[in-house]
Amino acid sequence: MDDSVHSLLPVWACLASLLAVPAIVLFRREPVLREGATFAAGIAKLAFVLAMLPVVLSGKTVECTLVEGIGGFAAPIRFRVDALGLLFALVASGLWIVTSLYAVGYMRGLREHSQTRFFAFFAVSLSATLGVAFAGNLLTLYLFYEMLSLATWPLVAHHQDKEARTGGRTYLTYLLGTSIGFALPALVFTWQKTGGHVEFDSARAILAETNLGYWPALLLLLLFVFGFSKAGLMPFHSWLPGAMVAPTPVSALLHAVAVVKVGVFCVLRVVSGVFGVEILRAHDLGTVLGWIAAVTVLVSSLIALSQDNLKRRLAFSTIGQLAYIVLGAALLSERALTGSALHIAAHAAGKITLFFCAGAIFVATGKKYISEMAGLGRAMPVTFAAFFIGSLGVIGLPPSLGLISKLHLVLGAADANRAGLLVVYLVSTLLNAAYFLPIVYQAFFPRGAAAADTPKFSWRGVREAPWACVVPLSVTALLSMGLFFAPGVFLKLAQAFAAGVTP
Amino acid sequence: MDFLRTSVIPHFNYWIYVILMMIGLWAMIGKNNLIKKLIGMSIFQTAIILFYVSIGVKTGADIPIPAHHAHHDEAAAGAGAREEEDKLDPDAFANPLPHVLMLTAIVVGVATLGVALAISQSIHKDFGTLEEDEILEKIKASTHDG
Amino acid sequence: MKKFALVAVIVTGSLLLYAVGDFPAFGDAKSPANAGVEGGFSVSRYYITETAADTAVPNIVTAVLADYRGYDTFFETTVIFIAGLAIFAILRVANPGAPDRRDRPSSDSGVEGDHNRVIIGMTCRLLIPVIQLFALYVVAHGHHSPGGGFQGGVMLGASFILIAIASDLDTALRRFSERRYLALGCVGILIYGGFGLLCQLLDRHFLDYGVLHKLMGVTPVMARSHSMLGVEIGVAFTVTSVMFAIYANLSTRGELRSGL
Amino acid sequence: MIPAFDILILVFLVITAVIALKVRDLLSATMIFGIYSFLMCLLWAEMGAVDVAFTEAAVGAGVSAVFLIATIYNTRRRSSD
Amino acid sequence: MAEQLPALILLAPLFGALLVGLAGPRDRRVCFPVVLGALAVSLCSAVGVLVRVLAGGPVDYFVGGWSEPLGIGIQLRVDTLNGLVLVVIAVVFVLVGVFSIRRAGEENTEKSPQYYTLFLLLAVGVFGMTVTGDAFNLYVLVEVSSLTGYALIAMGSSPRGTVAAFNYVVMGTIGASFYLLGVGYLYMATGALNMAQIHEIVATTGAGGSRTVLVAFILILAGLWTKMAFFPLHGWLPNAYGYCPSTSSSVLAPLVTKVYIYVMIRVMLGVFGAEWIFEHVGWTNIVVWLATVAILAGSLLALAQTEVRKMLCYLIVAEVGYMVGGAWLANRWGMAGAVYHIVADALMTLCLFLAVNIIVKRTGRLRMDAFDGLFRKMPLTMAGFAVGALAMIGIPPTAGFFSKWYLLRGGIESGHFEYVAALLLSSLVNAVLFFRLFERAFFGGNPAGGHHPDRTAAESGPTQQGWVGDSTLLGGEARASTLGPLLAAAALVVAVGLLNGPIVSAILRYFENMPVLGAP
Repeated sequence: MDDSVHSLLPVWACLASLLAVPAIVLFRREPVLREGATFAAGIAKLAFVLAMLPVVLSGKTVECTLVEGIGGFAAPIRFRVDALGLLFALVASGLWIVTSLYAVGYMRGLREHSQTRFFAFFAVSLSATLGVAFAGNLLTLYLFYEMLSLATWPLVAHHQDKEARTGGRTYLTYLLGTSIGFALPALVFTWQKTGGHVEFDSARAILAETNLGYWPALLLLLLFVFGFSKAGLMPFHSWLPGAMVAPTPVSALLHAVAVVKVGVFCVLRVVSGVFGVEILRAHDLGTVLGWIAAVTVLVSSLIALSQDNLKRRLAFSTIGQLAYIVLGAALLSERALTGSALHIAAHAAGKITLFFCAGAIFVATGKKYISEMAGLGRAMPVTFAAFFIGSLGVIGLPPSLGLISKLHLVLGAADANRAGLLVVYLVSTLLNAAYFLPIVYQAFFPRGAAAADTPKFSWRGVREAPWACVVPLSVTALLSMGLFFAPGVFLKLAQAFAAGVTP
Repeated sequence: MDFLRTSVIPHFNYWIYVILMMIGLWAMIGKNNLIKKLIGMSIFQTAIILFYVSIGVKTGADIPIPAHHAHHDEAAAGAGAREEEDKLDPDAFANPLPHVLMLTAIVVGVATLGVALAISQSIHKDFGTLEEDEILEKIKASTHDG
Repeated sequence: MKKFALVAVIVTGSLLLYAVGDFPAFGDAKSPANAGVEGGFSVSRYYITETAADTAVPNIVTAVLADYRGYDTFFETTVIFIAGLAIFAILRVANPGAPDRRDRPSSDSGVEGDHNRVIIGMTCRLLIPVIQLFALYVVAHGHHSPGGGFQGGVMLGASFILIAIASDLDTALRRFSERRYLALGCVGILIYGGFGLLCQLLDRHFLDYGVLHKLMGVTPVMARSHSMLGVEIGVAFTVTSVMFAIYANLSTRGELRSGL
Repeated sequence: MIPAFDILILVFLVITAVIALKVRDLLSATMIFGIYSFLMCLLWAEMGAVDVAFTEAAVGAGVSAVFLIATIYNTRRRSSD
Repeated sequence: MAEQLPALILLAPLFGALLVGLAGPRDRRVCFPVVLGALAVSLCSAVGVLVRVLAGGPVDYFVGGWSEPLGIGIQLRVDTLNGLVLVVIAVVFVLVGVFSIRRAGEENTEKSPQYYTLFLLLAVGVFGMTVTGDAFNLYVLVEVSSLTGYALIAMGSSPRGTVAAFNYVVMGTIGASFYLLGVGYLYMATGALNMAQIHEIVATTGAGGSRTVLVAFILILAGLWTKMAFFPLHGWLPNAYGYCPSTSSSVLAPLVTKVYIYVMIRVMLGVFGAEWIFEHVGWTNIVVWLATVAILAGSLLALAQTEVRKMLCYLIVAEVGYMVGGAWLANRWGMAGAVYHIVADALMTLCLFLAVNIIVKRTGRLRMDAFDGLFRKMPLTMAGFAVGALAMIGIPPTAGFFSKWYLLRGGIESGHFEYVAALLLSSLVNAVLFFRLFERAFFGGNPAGGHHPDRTAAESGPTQQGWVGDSTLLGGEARASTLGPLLAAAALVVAVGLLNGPIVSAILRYFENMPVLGAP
């Protein structure tokens, strides 16, 4: 962790998609070129991120200072790429390419309006996401966090109808409200306490010396955790189901990968980089955070069970899974932290597949409700197969990366001697299975009245979504499965992160 | 009575200035007619001038034009006057500084009055009245219509 | 509103009276304002004792007004100019329709009957030259007696107002047209500022008249005295024209046509 | 101590100020305000502020009153308060 | 020549005004070059002075050459504090000057030379208020700027605007007179008018303990608060700025209140002294509470408005609360935040007012529906507006974020959590306000709206795809002369945000010798 490499790579990785925006706007009359620009940027971005991989794997960090000493004091706008950041960046930039392909299929399939705006803001959002991933201090983190909120708002409210506007309003109200109302004061307070040293690890060191009392520390922690409400911890979760009015590619990438993961990523950063395991253990703050997360896990899973709208069910499932990650962080053991970091990747791969499937079903049949989907598996076998694999990943069953991450989390809970939280994990896994598997089962093996309507399976009866939708969802499903067998890079990054922050 | 002798009488000027100023202020805020408000404004401003002039008063002092009384013809004599003027007793002449300041204030007052009168004529052109309550009513009516 | 006014008045009044008890006695020559704090340096004492030596002007008020604090007076003149300009900007209508006097209640008029007009006209005819002459005297003699550019200017302006009242505005405007008074207002400040600028061109600070002795061929002290006269004339120009401009616009609602 | 003459003027000042604001006829109010200004100018002259007094005489009692009258002539003479 | 710079800042517009006044009525074409030339000279002088100040400390200028003994003449003094403010004022004037190139002619057809004269004289007034080192001279310049302000608001206004102008005159006169009275009290207690001298006397002699000085302070403060529209003395502002001609509101709204904030800080630090105020008087708590109330009231009243310009006016009221509160937090962070916020707020208010004035003019509507679908029709104008709005909300990296940042720091350091909470709440309210407009701008004006999966191919062809509906990218845009200043202002908002480091450290250096504000 000590030695760092100075390089402009993080900046380029972050800018790649931003630079594509003018090209996207310029080619607004040439859809092919426009989407070409998107893909080019995506590939460039992934390449930049990958270029940093060897450095980070060798235990170093990549650093780059953009604006020296903002405020004239100690906190410049600075990028610092460590294992956790790179892991997240890798997930986000990798999945962006796939999602772009999917978006092309989805948007064209539905003949959506304002596609240029859509792709432009999509690119901006990705820049902001990587900015968060690479942020070297709290200020930079906050800057890109806000940028992400604003850049995704036009995407959420894309449909421009009443429902979309309401969703958009809820979205902004929650995100901006909490970030300005909670995170900003927490940030200023930290700045105050540390005398301007909000670089992640130095902040931790200084905060440890200042010896915060229990209540101030608790307050600060809660301000941060609820302030970064993209993490969807209850009671600040309801923006997420509301935001499901967005077109599915947006839901897929932003609400399974970028936006919500930025939330938990920020929480992980705060827990590991600002407070540090020692302080949290000393004050026993992990328990508080853990139980907040545990309640979120259970409640959201129960709500998910009762949802008939597929995307809403996925949304509540996401809330639960995010809380898993926060819960892992709250356990404060090395293995739990590894599991948390790894679950970012695992859940991303699984959930994006599920969203892709939901979108593909909608494109192909216009159906949104689970009750309408009985027997659909015979018409869309690929999609539902992928849905099944995705569910496995989210539930944590083999063969999927989800199993590995959940295993780490559960073992971490055992390490930390927290039987109660361990039980939460187990119960919620059962609930996950209960709200996902019936969908697949019903799709392939309908019962009752639906069974009568469903024709027998035949290849001619297959009515899949356009190939641009089906290919991405197959890719992500395979990815989720493949990572079970070769979790190498992600696991190493997660372990490196966890080892770095636990004593 | 004692209060009157010890604190009001020695400062009678100041008491009156406060009273005049409050009369002016009351008219500016509370009067309904715009012209009355402006008369109040003038009273308000002259009260402040009275205050300033009162500061500069020295009992038994002369007006601040020394040569006017002492040496009419030598006034312009520059260096010649210098030696004599050195002996001037500063306590024998009223403090000129407040007077200078108040000349400026009077000018500002009349300028403000002029502008305010112009605006009130303009209001009269638009609303046909100079009573504040009637103007407000007409504004309210026009916003309801439009 | 009245209640609010009452509250404001009571609060402010009691605040002001609260301080009155602390004031130095009325007419005290040793009060801080008149003699400085605890015997320290006093600006006003300096003016009384040093004006003659510094500027050779007997009227201390004029000296302070036009020289020591000439910067204030410069802007005071600007304020007057702004007022004239503002009233022009607010009220002046360029192309007034047909003169419509019906809406004016005639009983409000200060002028009654034609026979009065003759008397008033004759009186003014006699009075106005005297007033104007006296006004010029006031401007010029401000060094030695109360008066100066401002007072003289007001009187000069009043004399034109008197012409307008005695006959009508058109008569006055024939003598002092709109174009002329607007320009003259500028010129007055230009004269004042010109003195200041001249000093700057001679590498001194703004309004540092002493340096003008190079141009005037007198001692620096006398150069100050003379410059003050020049400056007062500038003030008089502006004040004269603005006073008349304000009256002309106010009395005719900006139509500049046979008003009051 | 303040001379009795001053006290007299000061009292009259308050009276004229109140009347000027109380009279409903605006033209009369202006006239009374002119008297107020004139008293003020007397007071200042008596206090040794000759320049100020001179200016007030020219401005307060003279030009200001004329401006007010010009406006009243163009608007309305009566006021409701 | 370098020595003349402090005077040149205001003399250039003054002589420019006279030139316009003389030559303008004969030939209108003279006006604009003269205005711009004079303001450019001001800007260059202001920058020059600031550079000199930063290099070699405060610059003094004695009008009339009366430097010895101190106090007999009038002193102009430029230090870091007002050097900064001067530059900002000059920038705003130059931008609004360019903005008004054609607008002034349109809105005041007959009187554009007079308009330009008044415009330049307003510049004289605010520059003069900023550079002066004399308490009474400040009053004269307050009147210069106020009278021009009254005229700019009343000329060519709607009937409501005229009524507002009258109220403004009355309130403005009350404010200025209170200030004048306060100076009189100070003069009575100290016998001096020069700010530095008064400061010395208040700090070193017994005069500081007298009731007279205390009342003087209250009066001056009350006067300035009236002038800066500090709640509840704000009544004149919203209507006056909401209904006046667009060119006038563009320059008055960003500058006037901010200059009075500067004057308040100058009076606090330069006349009474920080020690006297925070240790002897020590009403920090009361004033910060007042500021808190002002912020909340301004924000909530803004929320209740239906007209965009009036909404912005109430936001100004809230922002005034920010700055007054910041200056009264009694520590250097709050003070630095307030000063930095003067700079930031001037620029972002300028940005918003320019944009809204363009939009109101284009659409002819004053209400929120003016914004319907504007991102499509006027993308550049809306981009400028968006930058200003984000700065108002406080999104990094705009200047608005950093000013709020320092103010928050100050609030937390001094333990005024009510102020901190109000600041955050007002940010949220701003977010609601502006996103209401963004939403309209993004999605409005499309009554059918909605999601059309079944839209025919023809409809969703390439012409529908771009976010620009017209055949050219900037088809619906405003003129370059109005758009240029707006975009420049937007760029400055971001630039000042990014450069907050050097700016704030310069301001903090200025407070170094004021131990009461906390050690560096």
